[in-house]
Amino acid sequence: MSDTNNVLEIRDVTVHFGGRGGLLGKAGPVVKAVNGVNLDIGRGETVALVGESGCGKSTLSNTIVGLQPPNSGSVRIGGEEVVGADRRKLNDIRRKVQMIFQDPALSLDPRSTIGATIAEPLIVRRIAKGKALTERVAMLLQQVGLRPEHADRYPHQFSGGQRQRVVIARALALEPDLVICDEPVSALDVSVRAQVLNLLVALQKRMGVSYLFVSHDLGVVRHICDRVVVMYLGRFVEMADRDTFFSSPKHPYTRALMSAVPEADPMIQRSKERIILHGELPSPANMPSGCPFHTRCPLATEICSEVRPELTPRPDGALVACHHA
Amino acid sequence: QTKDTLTIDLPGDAATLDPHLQWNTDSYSIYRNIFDNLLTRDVKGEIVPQIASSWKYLDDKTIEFQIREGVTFQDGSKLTAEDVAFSINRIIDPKLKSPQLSQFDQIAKAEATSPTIVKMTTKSPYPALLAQLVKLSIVPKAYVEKVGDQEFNLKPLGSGPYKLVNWQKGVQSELEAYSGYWRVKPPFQHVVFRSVPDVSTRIADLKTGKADLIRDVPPDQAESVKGDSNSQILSVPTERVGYLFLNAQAGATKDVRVRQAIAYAIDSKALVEALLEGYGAPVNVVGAKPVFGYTEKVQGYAYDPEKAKELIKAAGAEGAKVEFLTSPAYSRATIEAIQQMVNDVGLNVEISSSDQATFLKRRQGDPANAGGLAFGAWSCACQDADGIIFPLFRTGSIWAKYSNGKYDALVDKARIILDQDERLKLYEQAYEILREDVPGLGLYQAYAVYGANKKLKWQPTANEAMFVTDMSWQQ
Amino acid sequence: MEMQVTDPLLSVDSLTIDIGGANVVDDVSFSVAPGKVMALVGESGCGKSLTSYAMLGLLPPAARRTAGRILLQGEDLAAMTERQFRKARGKDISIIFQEPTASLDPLTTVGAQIVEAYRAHHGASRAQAYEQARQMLVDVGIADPDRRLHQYPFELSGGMCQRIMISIALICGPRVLVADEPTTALDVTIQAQILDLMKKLVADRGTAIVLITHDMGVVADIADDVAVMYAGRIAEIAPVHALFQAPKHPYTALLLASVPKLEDAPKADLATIEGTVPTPNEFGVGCRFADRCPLVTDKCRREQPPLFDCGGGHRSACWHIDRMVEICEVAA
Amino acid sequence: MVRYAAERLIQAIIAIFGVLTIVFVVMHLSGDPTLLLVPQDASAEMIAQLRQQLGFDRPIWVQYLDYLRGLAHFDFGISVVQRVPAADIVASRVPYTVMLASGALLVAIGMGIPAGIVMATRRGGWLERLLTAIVVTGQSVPTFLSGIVLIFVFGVTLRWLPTSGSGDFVSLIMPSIALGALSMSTFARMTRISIIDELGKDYVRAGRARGLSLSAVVFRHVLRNAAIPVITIAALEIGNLLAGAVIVETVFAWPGIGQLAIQSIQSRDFLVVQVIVLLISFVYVMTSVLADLVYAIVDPRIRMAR
Amino acid sequence: MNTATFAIRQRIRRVPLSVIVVSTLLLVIVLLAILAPWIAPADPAKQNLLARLKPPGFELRGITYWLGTDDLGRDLLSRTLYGAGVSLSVAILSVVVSTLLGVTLGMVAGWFRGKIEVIIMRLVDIMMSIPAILLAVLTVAVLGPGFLKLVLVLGLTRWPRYTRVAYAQTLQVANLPFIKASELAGAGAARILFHHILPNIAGPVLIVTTAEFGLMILMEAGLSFLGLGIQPPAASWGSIMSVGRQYLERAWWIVAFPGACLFLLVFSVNVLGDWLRDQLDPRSRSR
Ligand SMILES: Nc1ncnc2c1ncn2[C@@H]1O[C@H](COP(=O)(O)OP(=O)(O)OP(=O)(O)O)[C@@H](O)[C@H]1O
Ligand SMILES: Nc1ncnc2c1ncn2[C@@H]1O[C@H](COP(=O)(O)OP(=O)(O)OP(=O)(O)O)[C@@H](O)[C@H]1O
Ligand SMILES: [Mg+2]
Ligand SMILES: [Mg+2]
Repeated sequence: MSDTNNVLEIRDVTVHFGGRGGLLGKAGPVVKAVNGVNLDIGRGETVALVGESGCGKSTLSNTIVGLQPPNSGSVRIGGEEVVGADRRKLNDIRRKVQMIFQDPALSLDPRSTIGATIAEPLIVRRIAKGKALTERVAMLLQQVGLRPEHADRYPHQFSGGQRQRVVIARALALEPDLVICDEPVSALDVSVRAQVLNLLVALQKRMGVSYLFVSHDLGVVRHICDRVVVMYLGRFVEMADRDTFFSSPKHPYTRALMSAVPEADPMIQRSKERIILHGELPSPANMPSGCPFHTRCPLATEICSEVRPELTPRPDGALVACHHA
Repeated sequence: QTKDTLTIDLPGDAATLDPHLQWNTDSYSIYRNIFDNLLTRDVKGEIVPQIASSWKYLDDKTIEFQIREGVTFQDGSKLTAEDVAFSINRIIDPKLKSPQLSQFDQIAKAEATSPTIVKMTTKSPYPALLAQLVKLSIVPKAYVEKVGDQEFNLKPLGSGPYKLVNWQKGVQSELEAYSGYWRVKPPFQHVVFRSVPDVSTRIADLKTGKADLIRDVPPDQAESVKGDSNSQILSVPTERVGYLFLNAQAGATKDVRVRQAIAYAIDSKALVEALLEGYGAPVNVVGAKPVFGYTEKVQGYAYDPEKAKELIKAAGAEGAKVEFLTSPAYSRATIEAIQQMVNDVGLNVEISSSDQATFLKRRQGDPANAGGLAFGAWSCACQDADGIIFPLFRTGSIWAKYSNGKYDALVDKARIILDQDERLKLYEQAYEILREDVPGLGLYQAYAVYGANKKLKWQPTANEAMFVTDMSWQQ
Repeated sequence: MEMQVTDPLLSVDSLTIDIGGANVVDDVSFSVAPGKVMALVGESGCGKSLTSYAMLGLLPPAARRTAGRILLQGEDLAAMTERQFRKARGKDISIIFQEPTASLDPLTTVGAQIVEAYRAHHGASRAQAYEQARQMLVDVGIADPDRRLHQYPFELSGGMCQRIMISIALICGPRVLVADEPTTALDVTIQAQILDLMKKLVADRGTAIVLITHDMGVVADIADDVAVMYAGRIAEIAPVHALFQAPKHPYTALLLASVPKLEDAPKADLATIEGTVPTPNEFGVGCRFADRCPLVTDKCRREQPPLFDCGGGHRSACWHIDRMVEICEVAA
Repeated sequence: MVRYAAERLIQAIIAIFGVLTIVFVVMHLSGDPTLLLVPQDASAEMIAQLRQQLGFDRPIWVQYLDYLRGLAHFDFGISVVQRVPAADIVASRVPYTVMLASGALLVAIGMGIPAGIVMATRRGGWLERLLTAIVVTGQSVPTFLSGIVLIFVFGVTLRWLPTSGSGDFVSLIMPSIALGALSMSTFARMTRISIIDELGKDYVRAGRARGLSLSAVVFRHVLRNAAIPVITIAALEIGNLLAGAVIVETVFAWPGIGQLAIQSIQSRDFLVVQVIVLLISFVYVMTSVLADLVYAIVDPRIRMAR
Repeated sequence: MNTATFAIRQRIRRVPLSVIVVSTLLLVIVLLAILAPWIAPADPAKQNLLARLKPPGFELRGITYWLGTDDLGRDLLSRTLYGAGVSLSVAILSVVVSTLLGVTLGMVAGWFRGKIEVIIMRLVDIMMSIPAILLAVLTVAVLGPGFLKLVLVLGLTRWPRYTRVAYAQTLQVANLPFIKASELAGAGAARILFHHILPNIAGPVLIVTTAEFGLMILMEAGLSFLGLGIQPPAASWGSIMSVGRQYLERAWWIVAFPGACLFLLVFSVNVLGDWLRDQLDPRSRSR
């Protein structure tokens, strides 16, 4: 698996929250947000990370860029270790990796104009200054469908979607090797979404950027990704090439997901069969024994509640963690 | 009807009430009503008997005191010669670490030769002895030995007209009349001394009747007290002299012409009239009328700015920088007025104000660092020139930044002879030298100014003491 | 006409909102009947959220409603006293905000915020309210509700915060629900669950929903009517089937065309609309879409098109409804 | 929790130790009390003798070690000026200081915070203008002036309140106002700003959307969010009120430790100053620990981040 | 275009009337202070013991004392004018010293945490626990009085307040996602501190600064009251007032005029501070 050409190599990353006991002595339960995941992303590859809300996607993303130290495991970006790196090292590494945050409202400095925000990476990395900088900023704004005049505005003067575009522009400013996109387009309207997706794809084609693309929108995932990883309760339950994934989803959770994707056509959508998941939704603080999905799984048998299935390769190359699929 | 409680506002609380440990005005004002002293001064300033009923010199260095009988301490025990001898020996005992030791260090020892007689020997003939003994309070031997020094300080016991009933340190001392007092019946049953540092507040207290008597009213605030229908100003000329120190050993003032110029530059009459609003009297030397040795014969410097300018020019000291040391303890207005007067004749006076401790450290330290000018208000509470010009100008004394052998000889001599006329002459000569050399310049005799309720009858004295027994209340 | 069968629960009538002298929302009218879902779609920044704030009387200080009325159950909201309005908020009309994390007080547990919403309108005891809140969390699909109730917003994932917001909006069973992108942060299974919950509200209680979303799939799933907004104005408003089958405004058509489709090649360029939305101070006198419209003519630039009625409740603000065929070609 | 407390405690001890050392050194650099104790006519030898008796002639580090040795046995020494244990002197003033500080804090917080809230929520009204005038007055009148003006107005002219005095409630009123006025202004302004900051945030709108009135949102949510800077100020002001009362205590003849401190500094009563400094730093450190705890109570993010 | 120009552009928009008024006022005060030597009708140190404590409008030998005289017969108008310069420069310098020092240390402590945080915050504890008055007295005792020493004392005693405020605010702000975003963008500590944290904590800091501005004048006044402030014959508003308080009944004008000036100054600084703060907060600006 280990290939020097990989932009990102994640090994056995585990992130737990809490448990240490707060200041006032309330020792909360341990939230096992991410549990021993492995992932490689090659140069120019786009990997989608899909999964339920709260399954640990953002936590994993934060860990990759070094904002959230993992409890254990290793994260290498371009061959360099992120975990335990000192500030300077981290700063070097971050040149190669950028992140588009999930919540645009909070990830923009309310007291900086968006021009300043987008210009920041260019300034601190000494990539451009003066007129060139202004031009770069204007170009980036245009790339994400905003206008150069917007540079002087403050985040609160934008709508949610516009803010998200600013965040994207900032992430792309450095033309990084890897961009972690934490739901980059979910706040965008379809036409802008199309623009942004086109932009992401164009950048990839031009510069060989790799993406880790967190999304709920399987339509988008199918459009943009080379590989799909499904996460459930902090673990990867399925990992496959796009075509394999969409043509033959294997994990019961994946199948439920697929069936829940709404189609942009009322006729089809309203006549669609859906796999409805029943059963209790487990929480990462109170992890069920065995397969994390067994509480809701239509295929669950006894073994599922006892033995946790590992990711195992299937003939078509997919990796699936299920006893029955 | 008699008034039961008299309330007196002082600027501060007593630091200690052990009379052998402190000599600041506030402590003294309070404990002097608790203790009797060996000797005291009358209204005219004469030294008169108190615990000692009489005394006689056996020789130049030995003096015998007859101790008054029938005096009791406030616990009822009799005051004997033993107590007197104990008091004397106590204050000169280095173990007590009394800051007053220097005033009594000429005493070699004291012993009670009978229950009513104390014999005291001094190390050398010491004419100021009696004046110093005015400051010696008599403490009860048995009690002090029983409770120890520290406890005695907190719960003092004396033979005076009032006994301490409650001392809230830093707040107030409450005294109660001692019915067994030998001399008179104390006029008020209770006396409360309160500590009120700010003079404006003291005046407000007086006006609202919260205080009956307040100490230390600056002359220019007296107006405010006078304007109140219930209050009056009580004032008295004191032995305190306001003087200007001139450094004769360093800086621009090292040149005697500069010093003389400064002396000519100062219009002390204006100071007295304008700033003291009449609560002061001009003097011609560093001393005041109630002081033994004060003389009118020595000419003062008349205000003559032109002459001053000439002298400055002659000395080549135009625009010379002169540092004027001061501390918040001294009247700011006076200092500034002097500064202006001296600047007007061509010097450049810079005021440098620091707290009292630093002021003293510099003023008493190395001449080079002692500033060119400093203001002072001196009282030795002994009404003797020896207590003023000896410590101020005698070579080697901490205050002197001046040295003149002839002068030293005169004051040294005046110290040890007992013939008063002879001494007067010596001081006259000494003052003449001081006039010539101007290491210091007498500015005015200060008045003690008190604010009092209109009904309080009291004649304050030159030594600034506050004897409650001298006061009375008029309905 | 179908629309007149029941009185609308909420109607927005020529609403105009001004920010800094520009009409950011301009002459917007629509209404929702009980048990109906009105979807509001449109480019981001076109004024959807502002419209929703206006419906609750919570416009930001910079914004002013300069014209138009909003009627809630036939009553003019502007005529209500602040007290009446406050009573109505959360109970008669409630809202799910677009940015859930920012809309929760960071220092109060989410449980307390839900309970507060409930107790603002019900004289229930704290314990009862907690029980309600718990039930609500189960309904929105949050596991381990008892623990979650005692957590702070920063301890929850984005999607959970969104569901907390949904719980707050729904706990008092509002007659009208304004949902500003309620499912953007949710995975499709949960989204389906939430949509089911909404459908249930609509079916059981006759709640009227104004749903703001970018997800055409969601619109297709749940909406009865759709209003498409562009640059502060309504471009087209129609029953959902009609809109998807035969859009009558070029913007709608292009919008629908840019949804990634199954048959598209992966990573192929998606159809987009050239240009960007004009900023409010660039709004000209003519059609605001004119600069980006393939059908543009001089008339478009000169004159603002009114909403033409095309029958069947379908209305469109375009001078060239008859030329829509051309668009379909462009989009294809 | 325990570890955090222990850590803070150790740091606090080090800090207090630092304060004591600094003050000890600087005090001794600035001279000793001998000159102030002796009668003015004392000779140089007498001064030297008393200095030696009092032990101030020894090298500073010897005196320091000596002091520390005493401190180790909780012996704070005996004041050379008053000849009583320094700790007793300070202890007798503590109740007055506590009274005055509480009074002033009551004025400051009791008036400042409500004023700040009103000023933030009623922007532009006459009430805001009135409060602004009061706040600015509090900030621009020196205490030595406000004190004496209060005395003249309420004590001398109106005779409502005693002109000076200590220990009882009526005589506490004016000093509390004089001392608290400045802090009151600080609290009012800080509260106002923090609230205005918070009012612009989304959760306020969300709170109103769920049917809360603006004032309910302010009281239930905004105040908590606005609390951090106000708490910081409170912790600062408490220390300030203890030691900063010098002038007020002087003007009102209130025998607190502020007055004692300045007198002791001026008379170079080292040991008393040291006890005061010890006390103030202790209180200060305690309030700042307390402030940290309150931050943590108010803001769960800070709590969890520890 | 760099960050600064982005930020500064559009900064000055509609300036409210009150701000214009107070800025003018402030400007006038500053101008009067600077121009005092030229416009003051008399030498502020020139005494006339015959004209002590005279009321405003008093005339003597053709000289009119517009604001009356003090206890040494000096012209109060001239003294107030000259005093403005002293008070203002004490306040400005000490505020600048303590703000620069205090805010920087506070942000550093709050951002880096760990050891440096402990050191800085304990240093703050130490400085805060030494009563300012003690430090002032001792400084004067050891170094002697003087203008620069005064500024030094005030600056040194006040910085910890800024540190505490900046520290507490930094702790709060440092957790926000936009700070993380900028960290990711590669911004170094200095940039994050001064470009992102500083503007976002500026509100409370500005409050402290404006409050401290007036306070510094008052502190100097307090030191003057204790005799340790500006050395005469130079005067500050504080020292004029501390003299005047003795003559409240006899000569109210001595405190009244510098007092009024101080009120106006503090008021102006506050209004201006609030406005500046609003300028830093784009959200409230476009209101
Ligand atoms: N407080 C404000 N000050 C100035 N302009 C604002 C403010 N709030 C919104 N705007 C502007 O108003 C327009 C409409 O904003 P609104 O939030 O309603 O958009 P939206 O349709 O909800 O977009 P999105 O789908 O991205 O959320 C935008 O151009 C935005 O820039
Ligand atoms: N700072 C934190 N402290 C405690 N728990 C946390 C913290 N951050 C996240 N969690 C928990 O970790 C789990 C994973 O959260 P994460 O934000 O990674 O989810 P996510 O997959 O990004 O979800 P979403 O799609 O809703 O954004 C959740 O249960 C969340 O509550
Ligand atoms: Mg997330
Ligand atoms: Mg929106």
